[in-house]
Amino acid sequence: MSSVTLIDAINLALQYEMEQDPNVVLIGEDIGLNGGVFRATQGLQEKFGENRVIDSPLAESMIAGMSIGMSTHGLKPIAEFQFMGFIYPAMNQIISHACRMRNRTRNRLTCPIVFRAPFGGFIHAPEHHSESTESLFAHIPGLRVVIPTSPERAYGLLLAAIREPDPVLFLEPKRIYRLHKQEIDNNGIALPLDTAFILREGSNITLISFGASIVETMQAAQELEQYNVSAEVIDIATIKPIDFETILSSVEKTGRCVIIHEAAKSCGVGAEIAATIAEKALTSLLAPIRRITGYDIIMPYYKMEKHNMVSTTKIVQAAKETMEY
Amino acid sequence: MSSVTLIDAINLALQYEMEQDPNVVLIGEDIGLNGGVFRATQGLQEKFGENRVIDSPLAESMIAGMSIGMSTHGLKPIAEFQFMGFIYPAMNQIISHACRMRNRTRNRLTCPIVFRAPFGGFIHAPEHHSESTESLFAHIPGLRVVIPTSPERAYGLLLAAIREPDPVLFLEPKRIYRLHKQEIDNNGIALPLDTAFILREGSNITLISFGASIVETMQAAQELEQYNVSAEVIDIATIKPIDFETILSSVEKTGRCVIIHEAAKSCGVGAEIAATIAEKALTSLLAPIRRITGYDIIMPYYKMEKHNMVSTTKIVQAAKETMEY
Amino acid sequence: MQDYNEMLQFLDKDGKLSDDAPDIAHQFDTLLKLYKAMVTIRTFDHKAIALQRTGKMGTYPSILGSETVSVIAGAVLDKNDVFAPYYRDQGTQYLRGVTLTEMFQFWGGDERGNNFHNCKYDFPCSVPIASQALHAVGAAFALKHHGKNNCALVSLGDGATSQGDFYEAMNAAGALKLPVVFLICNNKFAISTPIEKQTFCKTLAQKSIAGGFDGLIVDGNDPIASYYVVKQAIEKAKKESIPVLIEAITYRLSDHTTADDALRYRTQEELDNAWLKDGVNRLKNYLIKNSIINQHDVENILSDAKTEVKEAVEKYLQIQLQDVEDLFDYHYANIPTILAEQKMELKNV
Amino acid sequence: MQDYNEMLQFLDKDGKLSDDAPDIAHQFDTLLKLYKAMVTIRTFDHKAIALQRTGKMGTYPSILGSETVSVIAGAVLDKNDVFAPYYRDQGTQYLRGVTLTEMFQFWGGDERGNNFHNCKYDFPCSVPIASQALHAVGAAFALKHHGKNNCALVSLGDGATSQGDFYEAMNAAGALKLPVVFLICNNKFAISTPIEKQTFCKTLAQKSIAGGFDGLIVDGNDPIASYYVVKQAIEKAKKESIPVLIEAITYRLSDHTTADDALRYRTQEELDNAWLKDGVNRLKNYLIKNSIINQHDVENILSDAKTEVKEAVEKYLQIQLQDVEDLFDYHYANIPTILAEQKMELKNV
Ligand SMILES: Cc1ncc(C[n+]2csc(CCOP(=O)(O)OP(=O)(O)O)c2C)c(N)n1
Ligand SMILES: Cc1ncc(C[n+]2csc(CCOP(=O)(O)OP(=O)(O)O)c2C)c(N)n1
Ligand SMILES: [Mg+2]
Ligand SMILES: [Mg+2]
Repeated sequence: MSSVTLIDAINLALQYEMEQDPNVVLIGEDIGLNGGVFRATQGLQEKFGENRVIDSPLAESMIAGMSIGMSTHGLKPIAEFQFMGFIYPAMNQIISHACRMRNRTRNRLTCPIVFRAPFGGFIHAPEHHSESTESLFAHIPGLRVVIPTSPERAYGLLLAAIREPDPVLFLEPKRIYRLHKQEIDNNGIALPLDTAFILREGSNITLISFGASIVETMQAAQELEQYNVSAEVIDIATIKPIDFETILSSVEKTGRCVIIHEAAKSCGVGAEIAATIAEKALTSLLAPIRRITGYDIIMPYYKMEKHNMVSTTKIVQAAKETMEY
Repeated sequence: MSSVTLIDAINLALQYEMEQDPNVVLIGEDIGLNGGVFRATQGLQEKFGENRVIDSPLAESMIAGMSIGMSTHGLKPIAEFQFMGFIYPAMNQIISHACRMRNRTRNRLTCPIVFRAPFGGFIHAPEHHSESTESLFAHIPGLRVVIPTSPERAYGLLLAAIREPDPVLFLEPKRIYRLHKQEIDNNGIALPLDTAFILREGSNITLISFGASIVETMQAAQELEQYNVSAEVIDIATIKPIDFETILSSVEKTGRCVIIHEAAKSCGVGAEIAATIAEKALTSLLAPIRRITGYDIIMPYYKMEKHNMVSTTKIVQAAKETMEY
Repeated sequence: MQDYNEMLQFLDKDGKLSDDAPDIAHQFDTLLKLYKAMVTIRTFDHKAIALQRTGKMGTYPSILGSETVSVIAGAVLDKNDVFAPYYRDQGTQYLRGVTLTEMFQFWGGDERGNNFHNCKYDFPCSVPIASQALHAVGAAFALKHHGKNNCALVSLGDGATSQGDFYEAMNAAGALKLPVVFLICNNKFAISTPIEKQTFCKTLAQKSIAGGFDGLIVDGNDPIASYYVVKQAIEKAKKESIPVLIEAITYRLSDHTTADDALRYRTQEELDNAWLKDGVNRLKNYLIKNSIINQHDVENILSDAKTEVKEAVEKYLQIQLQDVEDLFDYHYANIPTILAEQKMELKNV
Repeated sequence: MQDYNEMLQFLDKDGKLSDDAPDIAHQFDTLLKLYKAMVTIRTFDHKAIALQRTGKMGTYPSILGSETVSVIAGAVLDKNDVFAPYYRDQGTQYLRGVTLTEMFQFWGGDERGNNFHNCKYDFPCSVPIASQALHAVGAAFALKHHGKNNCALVSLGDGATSQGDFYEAMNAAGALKLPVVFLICNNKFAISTPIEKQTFCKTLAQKSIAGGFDGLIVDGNDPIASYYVVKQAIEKAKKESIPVLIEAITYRLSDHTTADDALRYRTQEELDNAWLKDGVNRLKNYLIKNSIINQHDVENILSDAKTEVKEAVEKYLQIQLQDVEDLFDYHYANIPTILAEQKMELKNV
């Protein structure tokens, strides 16, 4: 047992699986000596050598495309994109190939790749360093999209992602990389890739979130106690596929729900959650579904970015309004 | 007045605006002598020369990136992507630059670009020629996404797109490029870029669609008459921004709605429509909102693609179930 | 081996063999085998177009004019090498073991055509231009990583040399010192776009300099030179664990695909001239000249090819449609609930 | 003008001027102006880091070590040329007319810093590596289209030469014969990745061959050679309407950004050695040697620079935050209803 941050947990999981499986290789920009810009791969090149921790040239399409060729030919690449804002040059490779290879070859060639990328805002970084465009990927058949929100889940979900026989986009909420520590057992036990986590049970309202916004969501749930509102908090964790069973049974129980995410509202993941609830649990709803999200804007440069962040206050207010509806 | 197909209407609009505005230039693969693979630009190079109808090298990121530089420096490029399946290499340029230039320079540099791309399936084409990933773009701040479904709307919306001072993704439902002819007046009158079209008035149920699926949606509305169901049909036409005023007032009137699109269901544009209705018109709903869409799968190769298409039967059935709810 | 700025040619278009021709010029068994394969592919191609015209197949890209170098790449590659084709590689694919039936099936709009039974580790045709180059680099990395003395060969069209992925692949293959052969089939056109509009470069071979490695130009219609160059490139790639680029000069004798009409953008005259350089005829004449085959053999070879193609067509036409389940079952090893539900939904339609 | 495989240098690191030095070596007015700008930029840079360390600015990429060529590009470009910078181009931007305050503001996380008031048609710094190269090509197309005798100059880092966009830009600029100067600042590192891991090429200049045009290498710390080469390149680009590439050899004397610690991946010794080649010192010594300035002038120049920077800092620190409306008002010329609604929503928070 050791007490680790979310980013440490990622490092631990990488190391664990690299030890277990000689075919696991890491590829990305500055992941070797430098250990990655957030130090997720710190120490791994020293331990596993330059052939397993590959400092690649600076080209994201190449990183994704090479990962495809590596994965179809016996390796299990874990590719790092330095920031989610730099994943776009790789979209063609991810959408047109990584996610399609199994289907187009009827299982002959497969792409067990983990694409890792830090995402989300509010670390006061320059432009393009604060993206939350997970919904773009959640629309893509053949892909899984996973987002951990605690050291424990980071460890277990990353192990699962590496072992999954299909491509997984593993998005890391960088704002909470070092937010708090948690005791985790480095036991190699993976978590499921299709199950949401109920972080807090409650009976009056369901708060559904993922990524760094989980922090504000949990705070909101706490605050809502003052108003005698018992909030259930679900961390959906797997953005694709989404565990609607957990979501629906919670909403059926509470009859109310607020969906929270940092990404822009229109066509965000929250839309899919709201739409499915409206489809399958309409009659349970005692109030309209609310979405508390980023606005439909480009993430402002950091002087103003806080205005585009989900806040505890906004969540509490939406929840109260929902309760009073 | 002349009787033209949807693709002819596009050609007419391009020609009209090129005559009016010397800064309008076309760029794309095979758009010159060849007139584009669908002949949208037929005859235009002959008429306007190689400097205004540019046969570009084969590189989509380049087409988008060059268009950005052209548009910030006085031209109005209309860039053609041969198929929507080949737009992905350009995602970085579109998302990171075309849609951000105005905001990041506080109006100093702007990108009045039209990105044209044929989209959708069922033309029996090879892999990657049948994409419907419009929802990826509908999530991007700074972009407009427009889809015409008739020659008239193609003409008017394309003119509007060209004249718009911001980037517009103009998606052309290729399945209906030549489906039927319509009399149109080549008068240079544009249509609004934020207004949905009520194609058919009705009082019992609202059918909301866009793109080629409008055909099946209209057929379904027709068929529903047999069952004494009066269906209103809305062609949302502008996928971003969506005209929710028209949608909401229709649903408030009918109390029932089915959303139809060809794209995969999860995180498709239908999710946003359903979510917003559930948010803003919940109490008007007499039945759950249904989505009739493509499955969450890769478009099958053409031998089997019909199974992934939206059909009149499916829409009629969903509408009937909604009525009987 | 050296950099060529000039196109290497040993057997010229009139069938004259140069004095310095390499050994392969006299390895007639091999040449005959190559010839037969070329005839088969040309026959296949002809039939594929016919099937398209009669509604039994969809859009198809004819390989007419590039059979020579395409077949040769297939002949030279080792079984354990990896091939990453673009979509106009029927010759290489055929000699790699992709069956004609599989090819019909793929071009007939059926994913099962990509489930190659004889070359399980080759990539399927890549439609998004140049993207497959990176897969070849990744595969070469895996081969090297696993200690195999094999290479990956990726083929691309001339148009593909404008795409970023092509350069990223070259640069990475160089930087990581990987055995990758880039085989560019310069058939002079990318759909309607002539090579002159595609680039300001005098040759495509010179683009390899941006990756830091050798680029060669060969007459892709010269079977002797093509064989020689492809073999040398593959050997060099493996021996030195290094990339090599080949620009094979051919000419697209067909329309771009069955959906295209090339006379919109090029003249019949240009086409007629290009036919004079055709590699398949050139090899035929060379074999006849050297008394390896006679006119009678030529006919037999053609009729064997026709039989082979006919059988493949029959098999193709007999293939049952897939089950609708198949639309869902190959997306993930572990099918997500939502897909399982949608599968049920479709089955109940 | 010719292709260079060797780095052009006239003023060596020890201050020795070669015999064949061009005119600029004796245009002391210009050189003095350049020197002053370099000192200003170095002072600005120093201050920017200090502001970051004290929480008054966010992550900042120091230009230490590349001021020479960066300033020179700004000096040589014509007002009506177009500049497409990457993010380490403070020198060029400064001479283009971007104010120091605007630079502080940009790096201080405020979009308004990109609303350049003195060079309205230059692009803002591009963060996504190499993407701006295509904007330069598009701008060059527009310039040519409108009959202007101007060029676009795009700057890129060495790491940027691995990105597809860089090559697509070169190829297109060549194919369309556009006046674009590609100025690569090879400071030997892309964050931690040394140039040897970035490419197998001996030089980055040779990459221009893939675009079909000339590539030159210059000592980016040599003010004489840099001026000469950048000027020639720009003139050639305009005169012949053709692209040119320059590889300027420098060394990143700072960490990658304030968020980096370069000692993780390179030695102090290497850094100390690189300092010996510093271009700003080289120019200073050259000017002193030629009695253009003395030690006293040097101090005055520095103190003037400090004053200028100090004033810019003061202005920067006094800038009011934007209104929250500004978050919404620059997305579209015609604001969509949904954004207008969201704006109201935020104003009511
Ligand atoms: C990324 C991408 N853009 C556009 C296309 C459409 N397209 C198909 S083939 C082709 C031309 C390719 O030319 P070339 O590389 O020379 O190969 P050839 O067909 O001549 O053999 C184009 C533009 C595509 N398949 N992929
Ligand atoms: C597309 C993209 N990928 C990754 C990054 C992250 N990143 C920022 S700077 C940098 C290194 C760039 O090196 P180089 O081009 O040599 O320029 P330098 O910083 O050395 O001046 C990287 C990888 C980015 N900005 N854009
Ligand atoms: Mg070609
Ligand atoms: Mg660098």
